[in-house]
Amino acid sequence: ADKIVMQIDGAAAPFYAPLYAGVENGIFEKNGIEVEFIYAAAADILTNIAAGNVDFGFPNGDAVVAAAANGLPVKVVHTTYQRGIGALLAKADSGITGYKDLKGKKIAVTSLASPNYLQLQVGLKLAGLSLDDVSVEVVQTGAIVQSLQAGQVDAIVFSELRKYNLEADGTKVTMVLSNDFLPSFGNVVVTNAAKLSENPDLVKRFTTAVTQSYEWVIDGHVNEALDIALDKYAPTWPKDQKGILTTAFEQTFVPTVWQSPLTKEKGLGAADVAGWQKNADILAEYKVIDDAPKAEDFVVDPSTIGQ
Amino acid sequence: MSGRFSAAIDYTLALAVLLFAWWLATGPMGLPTYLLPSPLRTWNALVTIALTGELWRHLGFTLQNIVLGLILGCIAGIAIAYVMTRFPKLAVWLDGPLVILQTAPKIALAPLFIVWFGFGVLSKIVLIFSLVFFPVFVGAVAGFRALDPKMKDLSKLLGLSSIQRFRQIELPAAMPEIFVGLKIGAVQALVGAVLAEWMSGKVGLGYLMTFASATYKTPLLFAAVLMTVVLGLLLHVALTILERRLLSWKGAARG
Amino acid sequence: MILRGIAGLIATLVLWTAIVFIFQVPSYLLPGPMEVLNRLVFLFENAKLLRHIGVTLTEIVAGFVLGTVIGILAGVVFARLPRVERFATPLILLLQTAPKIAIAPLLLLWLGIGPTPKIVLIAIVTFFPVMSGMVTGLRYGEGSFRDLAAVLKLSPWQSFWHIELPSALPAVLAGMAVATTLAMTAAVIGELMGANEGIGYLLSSGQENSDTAVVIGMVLLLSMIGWAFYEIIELIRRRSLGRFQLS
Amino acid sequence: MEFLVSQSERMIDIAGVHKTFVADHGTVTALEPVSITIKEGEFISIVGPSGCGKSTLLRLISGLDQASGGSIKLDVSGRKRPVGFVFQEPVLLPWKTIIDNVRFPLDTSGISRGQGDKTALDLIKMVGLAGFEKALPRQLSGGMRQRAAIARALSDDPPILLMDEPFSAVDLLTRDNLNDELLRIWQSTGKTILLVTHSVEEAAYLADRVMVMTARPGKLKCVHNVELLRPRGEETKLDPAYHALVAQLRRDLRTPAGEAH
Amino acid sequence: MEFLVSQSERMIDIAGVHKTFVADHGTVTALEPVSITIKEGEFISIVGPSGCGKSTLLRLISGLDQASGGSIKLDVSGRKRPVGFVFQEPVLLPWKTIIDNVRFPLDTSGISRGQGDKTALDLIKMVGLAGFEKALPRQLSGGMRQRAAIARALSDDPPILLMDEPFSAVDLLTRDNLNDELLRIWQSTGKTILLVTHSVEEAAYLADRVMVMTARPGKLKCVHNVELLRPRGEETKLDPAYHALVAQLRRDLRTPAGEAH
Ligand SMILES: Nc1ncnc2c1ncn2[C@@H]1O[C@H](COP(=O)(O)OP(=O)(O)OP(=O)(O)O)[C@@H](O)[C@H]1O
Ligand SMILES: Nc1ncnc2c1ncn2[C@@H]1O[C@H](COP(=O)(O)OP(=O)(O)OP(=O)(O)O)[C@@H](O)[C@H]1O
Ligand SMILES: [Mg+2]
Ligand SMILES: [Mg+2]
Repeated sequence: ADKIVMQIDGAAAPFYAPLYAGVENGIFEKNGIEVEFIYAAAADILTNIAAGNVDFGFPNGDAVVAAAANGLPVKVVHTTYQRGIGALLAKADSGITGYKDLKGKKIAVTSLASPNYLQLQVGLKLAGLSLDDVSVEVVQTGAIVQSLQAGQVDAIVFSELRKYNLEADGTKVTMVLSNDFLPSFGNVVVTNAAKLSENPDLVKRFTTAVTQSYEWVIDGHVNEALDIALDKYAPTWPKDQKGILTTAFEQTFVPTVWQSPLTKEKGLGAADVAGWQKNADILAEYKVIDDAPKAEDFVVDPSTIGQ
Repeated sequence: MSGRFSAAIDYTLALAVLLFAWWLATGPMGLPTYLLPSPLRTWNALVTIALTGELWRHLGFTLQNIVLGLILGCIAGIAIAYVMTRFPKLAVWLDGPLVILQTAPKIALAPLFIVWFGFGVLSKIVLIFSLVFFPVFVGAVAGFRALDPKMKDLSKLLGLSSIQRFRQIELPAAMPEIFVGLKIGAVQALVGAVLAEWMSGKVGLGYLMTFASATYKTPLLFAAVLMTVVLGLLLHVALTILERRLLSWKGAARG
Repeated sequence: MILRGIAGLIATLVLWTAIVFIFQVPSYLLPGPMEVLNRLVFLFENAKLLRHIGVTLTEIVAGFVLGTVIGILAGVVFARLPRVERFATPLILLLQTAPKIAIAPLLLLWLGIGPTPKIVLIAIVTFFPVMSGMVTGLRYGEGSFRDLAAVLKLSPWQSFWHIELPSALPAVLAGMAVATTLAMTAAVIGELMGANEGIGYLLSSGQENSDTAVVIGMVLLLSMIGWAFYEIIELIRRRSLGRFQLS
Repeated sequence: MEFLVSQSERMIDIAGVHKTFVADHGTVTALEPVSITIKEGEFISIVGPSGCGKSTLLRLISGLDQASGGSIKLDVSGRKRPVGFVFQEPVLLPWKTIIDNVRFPLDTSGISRGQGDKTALDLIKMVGLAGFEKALPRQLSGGMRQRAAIARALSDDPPILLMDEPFSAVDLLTRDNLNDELLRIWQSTGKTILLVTHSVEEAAYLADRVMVMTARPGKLKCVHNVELLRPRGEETKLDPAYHALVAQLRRDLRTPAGEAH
Repeated sequence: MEFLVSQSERMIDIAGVHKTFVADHGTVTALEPVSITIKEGEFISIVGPSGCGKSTLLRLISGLDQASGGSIKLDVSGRKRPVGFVFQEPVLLPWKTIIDNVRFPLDTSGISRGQGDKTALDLIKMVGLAGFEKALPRQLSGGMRQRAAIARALSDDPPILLMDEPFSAVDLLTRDNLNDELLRIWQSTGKTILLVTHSVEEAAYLADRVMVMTARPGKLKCVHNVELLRPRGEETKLDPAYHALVAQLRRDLRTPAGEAH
């Protein structure tokens, strides 16, 4: 079997359960692949992919667009998350129900270069507000959720997944999904452009294994997959949160994140090239990147690999 | 003085060699820009932000934090080291917590510093302070401990007051070791300032780095890295000159 | 020393509990000692905590020893040849001040994933304080010992072993004490660059999950390792005190 | 052997003082019980073989070390700094110039800088270091450092002066000069002086009484009264009584320990 | 003034050697040009006022310092360690015991531990430190430390021995004993010895020639041949020629610098 390294965004979490279950159930092995997971920040993953330090990455989609715009030779080979998982989160008792309520409030994002910040700007604009109406704080990943909990900020624009952490901690939150007004993509499989052209067979086998892994979970194995993830891969995660996670998987991830009308038609990981292009255009419009890259240059539909 | 002059030559020469190696890696060896931008691209990025004035805003902010944290860390490091060597009984109780606090990796605690001390400059100064304190403290403890017993005899004999004893005998005698701590502390202050800005904030060289890194503006990232290195070098040179002046009585061996 | 250790531990726990209790700190900001202990027990039972500790400990020991040895040797060279020191200073400061995360992809590129880049990173941060201590110990040490070495025409190795190392020992030990704290930080950074085991890995997963108790627990474990290193260095210092204290 | 002195005159009262060091290589009795009463204004010389406890005795009197037993009383009511000490090795602050070192006791007792400088410069001239005021200790020769230390001990005019082989590293001529300067200062200020020396001539020339000690275990062998006329000078050295005393001291030092003379 | 010696006998050839120190407080001429040729196996004493450049001269000969001008040639073909040096202050390694300090030159020249111990113990006994083999330097008295340093300098039997006031801190009896031991060693090994001392008696008693130096600027005033019989001993001290030389040296030292005698 080919030994490959896959670098995943952030840290081991039960949200990556399908990949872990795929390994445990021998799906990768069956495709002739032996996989090792390591973890890092999204920007580092893309640099590592470009440099050839790792074989595959699983970063956030926005990071890939920015990387492509800056000429990194990276290719999305499996649009695993069909929509973005960025979201505005506020405590339920704050009275904030949407962007319109943010006037005069304090909002945290992880970076002025982050997609969160872009989502905030677009969200405010659609609600008839602008950055001048709010005050923005920059807080890193390791502290942003606590800053909301501690009341240091009124709202954060961050990942939808944090809703589950907060609820597990007993904090009721209001959430506005950014994807509703700003299409983007969550975790996607990325590889090096050269690797794709030199060894399409390996990439094909890998994306196939990813697809099969997610299919197994979608096919009614949420419970087993979560057990595998919680037992063997994300053991720091409190076990008593399995209920919340099961709900999240069944009500959100399976129906709306991993699957979309497009995947019904072309299979899991299908490339919504138009969606990617729109995402890139908006990033350019808001000056997160200088020029929008062409989506077909860095997004590949899994079905076309090796043909 | 010819010594200082030749030191400047050596530093310049070394920087030239580094620059050449850098150029070699990016030019002939062909490391791509997203891994290591060429010196020229980095220089251009630097000039661009210098001309827009953005650079000076970031640099000024970082420098201000560094200096503030360094001074506070130094004073506290020397003071607590002194108290602990003077009152060894106290050390039994203070040593443990101090070491535990110190060996706790600040990079892991940095996010928590923000929720503990707020978004403002306080959390940054606390972080820098916590990084500077320990090297200076350890250096000063070593210095105060190494005091020649004959000097102790002298101060006892002259019935010096605590302040006289500290100012006139113990502090000057401990200076060489304190400087070791200070030089490490200066580097730590830099690391701390960048780390603090990485954790939160919208200004400073550290912020510039996260921004550049997240947007793959690698030349800008390395321009900011270059600025921190230059800051580090300047701090080091300043401390070395100060050390030379304060410790000239030692007649240190020179080349 | 046992007394010192216990006293320190008790003082820390009391202070910690008091802060949590008096200010009614919620656990997402600072969990109490018991809560952290519970999480550690949980990780021990479920997450092969000991294996992660073993991985990190190995990296730290390897990096620390490597950095210390190179630091001592470089210190000797620098103290003897100040020009070499001046020449090397920019590179050393570059390695020390350049944000490690900015050069992480380069380190991975040159050293691969696996433990090597982590060990190298720890060695880099350990090197500096040890080297500084050695240089200072030698440069400002007793001039008369240099005369003795010159009269006896000692070989470089002999004067290093018999004269320079013992005279510089207090300063080197101080450098090593500082290095322990830096090594802990470097271990974390190393494992943030890309890892799937180790204390830093568990820590980053705690951070990602906003699980403050795990973060504090891992910080505490690293503190304990650092503390153990510190006490070993203290032990060497005390052992050598009678012998090495200048009269 | 002990003097009977009126209470008010007693300056230093040493009763059964002894000192034992415990070290890895064994226990060393540095000083067996010593008793002696020293009057105010007395000049005492101490002679004895190397390692017999002379320095130890001075350190005990100064309070730098604690005796293993016995008592030492100094009648120096109210003086903040009762004793000046010239250590066996010159303990100069290496970061201070010679004048700063000599002025150091004055600086730290609140004397004005101007006044201090005057005193210090006079003393520096007296010990023959004029021109080296701004030198650092490491730039002086061994004997010059020793003289700087003597000047320092004299600068703040302590009532008791303990001197541990102060002139061992200086040449004959300088030594003679310094001997006479010391006598002059002693006579004009009425200090109580204890001086350790290996020169029996010096011991006899300077002192009112000479303490002779014997080696391991360190012990006070005898005390000689020096009945030579004051003030002393070149004539003293021609006095047969002086030579007789010197010869006697020499004999004392040559007789094996324990043997009474 | 200079000796004419056959080429093969010349051990140390000093020609126009001088030394100037530049310091913040001014330029100090430590040594004006000195020329002298010292024969193999000669015993030279050096006397002179404090600060006249005696230590400086020894340091130049040993190669520890560089002369500002002139040349020094040592005829020690092939010897790895031509000179032994007893510094003016005992430079003992504080972390080594006395025996380890004394054995240090042997340890670092590849002599076996057993052989080294034997030599070291003999020397320690000779300088009167038996029983203190395992003591650390700080546990010794000043004179004892000085004696340990003497033992160390003798341990590896160097052909040239430079001694800077080696006996200044020891008592008369010990000093006499050590003088005689030194003569014995010198006679049996044929060393070339240069010894700085402030004792004109010692200088005359030991040496073949005595160099007299004058103070600032340090200068070689004259060299006396000592025509006393060998081997020397108690009788030497009764020899009128010895006393005449001592008196002459005393006069030399008392005459102001520059004035020829
Ligand atoms: N490192 C130095 N820097 C400046 N001046 C120095 C230095 N070493 C010695 N001197 C000066 O050189 C002169 C001679 O010093 P040296 O030590 O040779 O004297 P010496 O004859 O050995 O005196 P002593 O009998 O007191 O030991 C002195 O005036 C001293 O101040
Ligand atoms: N700190 C110490 N620890 C152990 N032994 C000591 C210590 N200080 C002194 N001694 C011992 O006490 C004895 C007396 O020492 P002291 O210094 O008083 O002698 P001294 O008469 O001054 O000799 P010298 O003329 O050589 O200076 C010596 O045998 C010495 O070894
Ligand atoms: Mg003594
Ligand atoms: Mg000298």
